[in-house]
Amino acid sequence: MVTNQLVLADYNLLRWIPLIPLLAVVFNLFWGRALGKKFAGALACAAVGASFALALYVFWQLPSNGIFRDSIYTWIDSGSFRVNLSFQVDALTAVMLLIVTGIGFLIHIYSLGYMEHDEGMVRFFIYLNLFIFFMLTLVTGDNLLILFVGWEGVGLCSYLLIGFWYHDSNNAIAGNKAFIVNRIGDFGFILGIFLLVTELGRQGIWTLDFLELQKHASMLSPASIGVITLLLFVGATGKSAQLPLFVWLPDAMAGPTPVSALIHAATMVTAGVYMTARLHFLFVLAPSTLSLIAWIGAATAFFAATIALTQNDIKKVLAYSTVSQLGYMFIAVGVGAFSAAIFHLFTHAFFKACLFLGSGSVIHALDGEQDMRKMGGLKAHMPQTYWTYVVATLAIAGAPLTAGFFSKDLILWQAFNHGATALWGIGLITAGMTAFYMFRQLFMVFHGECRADDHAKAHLHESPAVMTLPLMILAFGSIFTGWLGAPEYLWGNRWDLWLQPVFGAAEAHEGSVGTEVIVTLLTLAVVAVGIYFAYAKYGRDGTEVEQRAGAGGLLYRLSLNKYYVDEIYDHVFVRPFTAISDFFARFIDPWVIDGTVNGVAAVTRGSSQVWRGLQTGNVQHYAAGLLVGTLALLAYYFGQS
Amino acid sequence: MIVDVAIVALKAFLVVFMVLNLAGILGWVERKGSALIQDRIGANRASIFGFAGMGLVNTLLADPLKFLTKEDFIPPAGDKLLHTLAPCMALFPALVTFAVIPFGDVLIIGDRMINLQVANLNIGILYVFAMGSLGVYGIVIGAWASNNKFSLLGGVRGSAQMISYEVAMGLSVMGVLMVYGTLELQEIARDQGTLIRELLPSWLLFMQPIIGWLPAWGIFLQPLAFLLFFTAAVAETKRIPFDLPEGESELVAGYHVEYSGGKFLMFFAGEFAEIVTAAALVTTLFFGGWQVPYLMRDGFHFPWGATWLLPHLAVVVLQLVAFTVKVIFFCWLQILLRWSVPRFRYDQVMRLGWKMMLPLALINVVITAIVIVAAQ
Amino acid sequence: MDASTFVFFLLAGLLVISSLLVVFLRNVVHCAMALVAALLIIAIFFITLHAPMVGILQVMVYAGAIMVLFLFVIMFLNPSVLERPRAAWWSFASLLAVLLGAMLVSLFFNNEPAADPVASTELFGSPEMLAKSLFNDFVLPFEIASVLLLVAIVGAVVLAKRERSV
Amino acid sequence: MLPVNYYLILSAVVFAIGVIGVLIRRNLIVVLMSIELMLNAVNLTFIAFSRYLGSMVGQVAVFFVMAVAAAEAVIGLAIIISVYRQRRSLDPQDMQLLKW
Repeated sequence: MVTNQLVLADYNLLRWIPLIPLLAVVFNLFWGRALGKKFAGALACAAVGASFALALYVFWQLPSNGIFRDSIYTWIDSGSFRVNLSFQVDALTAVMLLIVTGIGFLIHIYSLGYMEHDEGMVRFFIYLNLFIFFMLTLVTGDNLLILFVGWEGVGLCSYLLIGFWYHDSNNAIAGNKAFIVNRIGDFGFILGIFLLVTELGRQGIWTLDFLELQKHASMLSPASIGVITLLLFVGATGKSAQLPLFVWLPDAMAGPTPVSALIHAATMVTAGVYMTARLHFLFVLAPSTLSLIAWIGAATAFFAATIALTQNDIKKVLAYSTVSQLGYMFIAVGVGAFSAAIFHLFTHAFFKACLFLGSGSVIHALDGEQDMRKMGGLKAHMPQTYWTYVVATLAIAGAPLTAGFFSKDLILWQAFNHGATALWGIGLITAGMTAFYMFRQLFMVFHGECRADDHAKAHLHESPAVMTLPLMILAFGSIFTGWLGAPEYLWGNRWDLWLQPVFGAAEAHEGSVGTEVIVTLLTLAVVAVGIYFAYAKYGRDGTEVEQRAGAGGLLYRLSLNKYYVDEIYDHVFVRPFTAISDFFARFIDPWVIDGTVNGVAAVTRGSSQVWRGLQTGNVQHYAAGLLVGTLALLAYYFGQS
Repeated sequence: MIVDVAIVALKAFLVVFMVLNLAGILGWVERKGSALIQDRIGANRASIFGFAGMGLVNTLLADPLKFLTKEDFIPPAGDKLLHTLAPCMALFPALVTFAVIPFGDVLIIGDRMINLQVANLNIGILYVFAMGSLGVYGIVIGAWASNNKFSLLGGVRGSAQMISYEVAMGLSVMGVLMVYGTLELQEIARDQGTLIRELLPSWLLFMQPIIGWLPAWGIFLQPLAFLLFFTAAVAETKRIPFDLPEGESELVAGYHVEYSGGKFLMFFAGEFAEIVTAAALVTTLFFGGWQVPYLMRDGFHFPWGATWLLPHLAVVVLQLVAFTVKVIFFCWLQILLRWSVPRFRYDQVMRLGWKMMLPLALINVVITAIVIVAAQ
Repeated sequence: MDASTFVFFLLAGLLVISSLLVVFLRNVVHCAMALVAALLIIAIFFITLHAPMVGILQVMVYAGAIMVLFLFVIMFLNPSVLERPRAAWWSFASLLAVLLGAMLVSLFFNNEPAADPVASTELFGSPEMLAKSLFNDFVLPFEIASVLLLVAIVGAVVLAKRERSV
Repeated sequence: MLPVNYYLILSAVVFAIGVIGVLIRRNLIVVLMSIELMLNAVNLTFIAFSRYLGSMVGQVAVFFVMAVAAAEAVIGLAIIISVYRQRRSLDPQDMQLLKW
């Protein structure tokens, strides 16, 4: 067993990684308003920067097969079941730490520029720091309960930030939608946790600790593992926007763009992937669940990609592409290639964040305009944004030697190698579509002549350095981060080596190098085709856009309207639910519930009407009562003797 | 048996006789005394065959005759029974109190030792207080039964005042009881026959030449207690300066405003009897009772060693005389008081009783206790 | 029937009569006087039962202090209205009470010879004995009683004090 | 010597009489007096037993009963006074506000 060679070490520095942002939250909560936006923002950035530095330090210290643990105190201690409030860092967690704090840091800095005109800036940074805190709790928690706390916390922050501009009721509604859909997932998740605890408890092991679980996972019966993993995966679908619970993510774009970048692209939505990876030892024991995950991932990837083809809202496109990329990750999870999944998560974090921030800077430039049909030709006005955007687009499309190329191909190769040719096929097509819709967006936004209205044109400007600098860093990342996981025929895969202690050497590349090269070339071909189509349709000028926008084929309209999924859900779930609630509100509550309560009251009242006659308020009557009691006692005594 | 009963009856009769006559004479003394103080002649009209006897006739013959022959008036709306009962209740305690007051040491006739005291209770002093506390009823009931605003006010005042001063009185006596370590008045009187030098603790021996020769009278051991007790006693007798219940100028005559004739006489006599009782108590508790300094049962033993033996009868007679003289002196003192100080206001009376005498008495008790403990 | 028995029955009769008077006289002051009489008789009982100390205390505390306080209050309030009896309640309540009395009496009415009394010493019931048992075995209750009285005094003052506003 | 149950019967009778007073009188002062009567009946039994068992405990108990009775009377009378100020009456029937 691989875990045997893991070395556990106490490391009291860990607690500070999540704690610093929390302190910043508290401070801003009380004094942020008084000290002004600038200070609050700076403080928030500093806090996240500090925990980033700490994370780096820990990462530096951490041996590949080591686990740092920081037990703060025992949270629950009932009988043999005890849960510690304690954090742990192993290779996987370290990666997540770096992503969360690193990307988070960049996005914080970006937000300094993006939100500077917003009066809610202090509140924004409080939420943002809070999110960082919960996300770090999620990834560093050493048992399922802590992870769940973080899980719910990030859900809350997501809700708060989606509805950040709550003056517009649509945003609030979008927030509610995200929250409720997540609840459904979380319900499954916590059910899974309960089942896991009880099942293990039946075997005499009362624990939620990951290492313990890993030790004793084998004791569980296959059936129960199947159910448990399934429930846990329901949670994952909720958080990571997989079918059928993906609907909240596109609406979540109502939030400020940095939020979309941080929460709904880079970090929170990947929590599901992280969770499955963290519990891989359970999932590998449930092959059926794994294949289900794989298929759902593939379906989501394909499905979302098709929707992304036709969207005109710059952020919606990115949102659906996020969903689709998450689908890729779940394909990887499904075929047991956890490290590949995490790898894609890692690279995706970079280029998707970059894309979102780029779109953000565009929106910023056009003050709030999000419809791509009203853009175009921005290349001239904002070169830095443009070039970073190009890089990120290439990366996500999977152009050679970019991060996306490596990670996506790794996944596809793993799928192919795993023998799931169908999955591989879907992935392949999706890759093509990804290339298409990304370049479509690129052309529509930056090429052709500008279609923005005049007063928007008037102050077109490149975003300030605080915004472009993170863009560049991320663009850099979206090329070179991928080189960590190069295939064997290049300089080989450092990434797997790093994560091996966690996931074990389960994923050996027995496939021959030749096939791998062929597969890769095939992918590149498909991508190239996608790019060509995009260029053909949107490359030259934006006039096409107007025409296409009007009528179109059935498929086009289907895709444009997201297959009416929202409407279907509305009819299938929401309407009946409200109807039932309405029924209860109208009949059950007033008649049955109130009836019972009032009935009890009425009975009491009625009987009191009778009995209160005894309470005359006259002392002497009470005295007589005493006397009667005494007589009764005496009579009893006489009866005895 | 018969003889014992006869002796007790005799003693009782003698005591009551003495007290009543003393009371009567005090009536005369009061008048003459007031006349003396106010530079008048005082009662001198009534005379039998030209013999006026400085008005002694008035009080001993004329007044009783007058009272007894006057109409006995009962207010129509009043309460007949209680109105009649009240004077008796006023007079009774004053008289029975004397039962426990020793007026002499033992008288030895043949082989029979007669304790010169009507009843020797082992709770003597408490008995005194018990009877004293009953004295209230006389005036309260009388006041209420006359169905008269003034008398009722007097009664209310009287009850409050007497209860208040009983407390101070009892507490002031505590010191004495602690010193002599007994409740029996006869015992207290006997203990006062010793000399202070016999009581001095070792750490006070240097005082011996100065005060050692004094008899161990209460006045020397408990001066504060004496002051308090005497004041309280005067208050109990409801005489000026404590005659709020009566208060001629405010309540006409207070509780006995509706009384006349024999009943009034009884109130009157009761008041003077109380004077005598108070005097006797003060004497017994603080002035050695029947003790004559240095007079033992067989004669004088002076501190400087000289002795003068006397026959037993002479000793007894001396004791009786000493007792009588002391009592008369204190009666005179009270009458002097009554004519020389003005009346308190009601709140002043209450303040004096509760806020000054009671704390003082308590302090006295505490100090006495400390000293006694230290002396052991 | 020797002297002591005669005295007992005499006093007992007086006691019963006076307590009946307490309950059935209509005039409050008469009731109070009857109660005083009853208390004095009980005091005499105490003294005949070799409890002279308690007997005297009975006279001092009850007859001397408490009842005077009662009289004081009676005169203070001087309630002129005579109470109107309520026939029904009257009979019911007195029936109950009589029942109680009957039960108790029948309870005590056993003709078995009473345990002959312990020969009492001269000291029995004297202040010394009382004080000894008070300050040895019952010191704590004694102190508590003193505290109770203090509290009672304060409470009485507070209760009976007339509000400044009125 | 008189058997103890003479005293017991006597006190029982007196106690019952006191109970009657408490129950039927419509003057709070008299009610209070009846309570005193009951207390004294009990005291009588105490003393009787202390005499017949030759123990001082009974007398001590009476002592304490007196203390308590004094406190009770004082407080009761104070309450009566303040009530009388409010309601101008001593009839317990006029003091029935404390109900329902």
